[in-house]
Amino acid sequence: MFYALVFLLLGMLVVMIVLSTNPAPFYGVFNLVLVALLCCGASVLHGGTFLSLVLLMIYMGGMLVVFIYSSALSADKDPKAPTGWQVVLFFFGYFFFVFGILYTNMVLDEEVWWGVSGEMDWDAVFRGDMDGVSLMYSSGGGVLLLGAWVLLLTLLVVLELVRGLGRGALRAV
Amino acid sequence: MLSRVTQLRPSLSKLLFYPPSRFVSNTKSSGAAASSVVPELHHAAKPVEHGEVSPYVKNPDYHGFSSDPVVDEWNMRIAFFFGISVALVIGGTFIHYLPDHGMRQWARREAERLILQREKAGLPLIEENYYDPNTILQPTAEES
Amino acid sequence: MNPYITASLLFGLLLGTTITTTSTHWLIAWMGLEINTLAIIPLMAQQHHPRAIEATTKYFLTQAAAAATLLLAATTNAWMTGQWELQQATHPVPTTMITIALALKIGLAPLHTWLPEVMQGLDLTTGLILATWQKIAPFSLLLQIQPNNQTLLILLAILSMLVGGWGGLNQTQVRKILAYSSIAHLGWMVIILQFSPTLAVMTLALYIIMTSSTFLAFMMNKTTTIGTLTISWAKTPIISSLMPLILLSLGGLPPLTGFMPKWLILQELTKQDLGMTATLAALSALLSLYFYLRLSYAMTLTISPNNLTGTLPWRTQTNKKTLPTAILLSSSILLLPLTPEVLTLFNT
Amino acid sequence: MLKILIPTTMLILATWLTPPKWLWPSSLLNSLLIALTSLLWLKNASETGWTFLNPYLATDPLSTPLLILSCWLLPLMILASQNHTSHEPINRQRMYITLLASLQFFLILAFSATEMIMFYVMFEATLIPTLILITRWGNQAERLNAGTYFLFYTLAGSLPLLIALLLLQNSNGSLSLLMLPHLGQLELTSYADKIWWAGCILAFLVKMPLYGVHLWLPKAHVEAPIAGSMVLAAVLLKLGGYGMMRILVTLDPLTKELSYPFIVLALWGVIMTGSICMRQTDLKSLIAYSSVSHMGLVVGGILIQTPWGFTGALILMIAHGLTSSALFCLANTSYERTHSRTMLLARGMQMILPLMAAWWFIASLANLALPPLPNLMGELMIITSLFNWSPWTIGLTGLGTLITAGYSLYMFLMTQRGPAPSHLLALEPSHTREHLLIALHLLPLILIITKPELIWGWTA
Amino acid sequence: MVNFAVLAREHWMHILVPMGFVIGWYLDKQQDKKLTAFRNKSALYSRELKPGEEVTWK
Repeated sequence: MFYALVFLLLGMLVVMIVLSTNPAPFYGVFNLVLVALLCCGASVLHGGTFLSLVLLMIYMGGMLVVFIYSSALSADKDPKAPTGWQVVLFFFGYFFFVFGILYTNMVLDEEVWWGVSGEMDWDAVFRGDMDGVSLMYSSGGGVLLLGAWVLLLTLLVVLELVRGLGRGALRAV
Repeated sequence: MLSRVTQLRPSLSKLLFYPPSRFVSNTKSSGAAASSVVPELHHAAKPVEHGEVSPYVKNPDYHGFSSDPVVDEWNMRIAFFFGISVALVIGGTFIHYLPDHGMRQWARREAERLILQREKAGLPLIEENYYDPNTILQPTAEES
Repeated sequence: MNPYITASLLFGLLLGTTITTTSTHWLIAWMGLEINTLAIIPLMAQQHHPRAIEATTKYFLTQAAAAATLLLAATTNAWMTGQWELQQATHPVPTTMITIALALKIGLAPLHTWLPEVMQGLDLTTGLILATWQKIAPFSLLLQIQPNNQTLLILLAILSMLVGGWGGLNQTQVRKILAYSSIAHLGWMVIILQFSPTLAVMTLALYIIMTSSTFLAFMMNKTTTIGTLTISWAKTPIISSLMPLILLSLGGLPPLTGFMPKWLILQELTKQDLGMTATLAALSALLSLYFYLRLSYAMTLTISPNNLTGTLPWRTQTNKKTLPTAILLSSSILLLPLTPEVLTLFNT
Repeated sequence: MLKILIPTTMLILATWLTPPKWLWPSSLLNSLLIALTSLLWLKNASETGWTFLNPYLATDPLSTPLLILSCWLLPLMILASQNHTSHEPINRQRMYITLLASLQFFLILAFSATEMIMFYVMFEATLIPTLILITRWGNQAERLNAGTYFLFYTLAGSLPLLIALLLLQNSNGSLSLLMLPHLGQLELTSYADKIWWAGCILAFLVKMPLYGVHLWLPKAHVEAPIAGSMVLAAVLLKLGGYGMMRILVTLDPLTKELSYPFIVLALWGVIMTGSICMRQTDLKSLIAYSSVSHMGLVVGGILIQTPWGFTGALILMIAHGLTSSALFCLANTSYERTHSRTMLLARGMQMILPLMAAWWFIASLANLALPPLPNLMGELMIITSLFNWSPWTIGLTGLGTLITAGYSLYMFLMTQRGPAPSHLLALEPSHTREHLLIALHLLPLILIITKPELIWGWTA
Repeated sequence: MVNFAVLAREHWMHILVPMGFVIGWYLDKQQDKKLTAFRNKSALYSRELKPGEEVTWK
């Protein structure tokens, strides 16, 4: 179980690096989807099954929409595939940078850095995220309403930003 | 004096526009410099037709206040009446008859009275202690 | 922009600030700030002009970074002290992080470089909102956290006063000058923040009155560079005759309102035995006074003998509402005699 | 006190209500009435010295002459600036008179303030009207530069003063001038207290122009319109002297040593500015430098803190106020005719305006301190008190008076005597307004000779 | 004969400054009265006025 969690977290790290080294947004966005998947896995192992379920459905839904939108709007004919030597250079640069820090911290200081704090009881009855959800429908109703209004506002903002523009949101003309 | 001359003999006012040469003494004794000045003066001072003509030329009794003669006259009257006769004369008399500025007369009378009193009482005219020392409760030797 | 969307966005702005000012929970306060940023983005980008878009993205990036640091600091604070109370943020590390995040949000000195470019990209109305309304929410958070490290706040304040002064000297764009003047004024507020919050709130209120009156006056003339200022006496003679007084009041000259915050702040600083800091602060006010003077020279004081070579604009009837401008203009000149009342008004 | 303040505000109101025809006469009339009522302040027969008390304002033998001088100056300024503003639109003329009246309002509040901070606020409040006067109605493009110099020199000096006053208020409670002499002796020992002392004095030295920081004065005088340079010469410099006299009371133990450099600088300034005047080509800057040198004497008189020093300083302040303002009016009459301040162009005026030459003669005699005039009384008192302070100063002050006589003579000869240049022959004759203006300057100067104790200040 | 209507209509503003002086004089009088309210009222130093005096100090 412990090694599965380590694998998931490391996976998130690698995908983040790939995301940041990707020249074309077209491929970059796909990595975002991967990050979301791995994050759901990690939170399941932490006992937040409901949270990861909600995360998976809503976040993935939203992310897919973003993926389609950005691929449609970026619309550059030949998206540069992640080839070329400087991408590799970037990748290994980031890789060694991150793992360098991990290595110095973990190995040299002899401190066990891999341990996971917090309970590993993925089958426990009292889960933190359940209380949160129930709270939201009882006393936290106001925050729920607030959240709803903010979502509507974001929708308005995004619509306003892209209204009436021929090609792409942030290309002004 | 110049203004009265023009009122008496309007025919002279045409001359007014040529600034009269009387400003420059035309006696010959003033040496070559002055004489060379006189002839050149006449033809130099043509009335030059630039737009803005000084109010003095239009109204010879111009007192320097404003171009409208009536206001000019009234302004001069106000300035002189309130300036000299009210502010200076009335102000001066007020200052002159100010009672005892800075209490100098009182101080002098007080000093003379005190000197007479001290002479009568046989005290020295002036001494160090303004108050009689033994009336003041001073800390005894061992306390201080 | 169609009016409904503008209405909802402005409502979003109001909502965000009220949430932040009224909340006691770090997360809700952070959410209020986010709503604020979110609501102003389309207002800023409504002109679809490349510089406006660039300003919007810069603004969004800085505010998002600041909000992220704030969230990080709030969560670490919750993790260390176990509670989300706004007032009890006592642990030094998160407090410093929060102060720096809020400094970035309102544009204090070392983190101010985004403010002039963003202000330059906006039109004057959004600039007004940015310079006055957007400072209230972060400032209310700054007021509530216990500032435990004195040197950080004084350093931020002195640096922003100096940068506010020096930065503005070399500008010809009016909006950039106003951005640098807002940096300098925020420096004045932050220097007094830890000693007496009342004074800080009062300075913020007076700053808002004076800056909004300057912005409204410039909106009446639609001026964006010093050059267009010179013909403002033909378009709006009354306002351009009052403008030197407003600009000198922003600079802090005595008989005008701007002197009241400076005087009380200097008094508070001398009470805290910070005599030298007070002198440094006072002399840095001279720097910003210089470019106020240059603005007022350009606006009114160059007219009498030389006639303008440029063609004078027509004086059209302004359709703008002039009542708020009038109230703000007169209040930003004449409030000095009311110092005790204004002080009790803001007595927190 | 309100007997003068409320009419001044009414004067500002009245300027905007009178019809254009009667604007200048009515404002002249009203300001002369205010000047007359200001003479009421001379009636002070009270032991404490403070009369006409109200919670914020009070007059004292030291502030009364300065108050009357500033009240007396408003009508003269209105009289003097009638000609050069007559071509401007009527609203700008009204704004001009409002500025002059508001400047006088601030000056009255400054001179009669009982609270040091109120004095500071009003001391700074006089900056704005003067700045607008200089930069808006000045005649050359350099007036903007002069305005900036004027504002920043005074502000750079007076901001440390604000901090010093706040520190003083913290350490001994109140700053009220009535209480200042009776407050306990501050123990001024540490290095910071010396900086505090310098902070207190610097603002007034800059305003007073001490020789080292006097660069703003010639610029401001040369660029200002006639009313601006009149009020600058006559009253604004005295603000510095008055403030110094008021604040020296609390700086007591330190002043003996710390005032050395400033006295030396002041006396050296007398010689230096005197010699600068000798070689001046511009008439107005000559008079400006002459007022710097006279004020150097006043600074010397004040800083040695002897009764005679204070009295001499006050007399010289009043006398110099009237004389230099008269000189500026004379310079303005020739400027309004020849539109140039260089003395080379406007020489030989006696041939053209003979009566004006008489006024020039009396004014320059007053400037070089002719015996009966109060100028001499003031200068003599200062020179004797400086001599008592240290005999070597007689060298500097003696040479100073010699040089003053020199440049006054040079000014008089250059502008009046000699052949009239050909381009000056068609000048306008001197009008009654100008004669009245100079008369109203010099008559009070001569009248003071009969009752000098008005301007003796504290020494009974 | 001076027609007062015209005089009033044209010169009414000249009354402003003298009226200001009267107001100022009245306010000063009130102020002095307020400041000297406790003259000769103190328990320690108050004395009965001499015949000619109507006030202890002016």
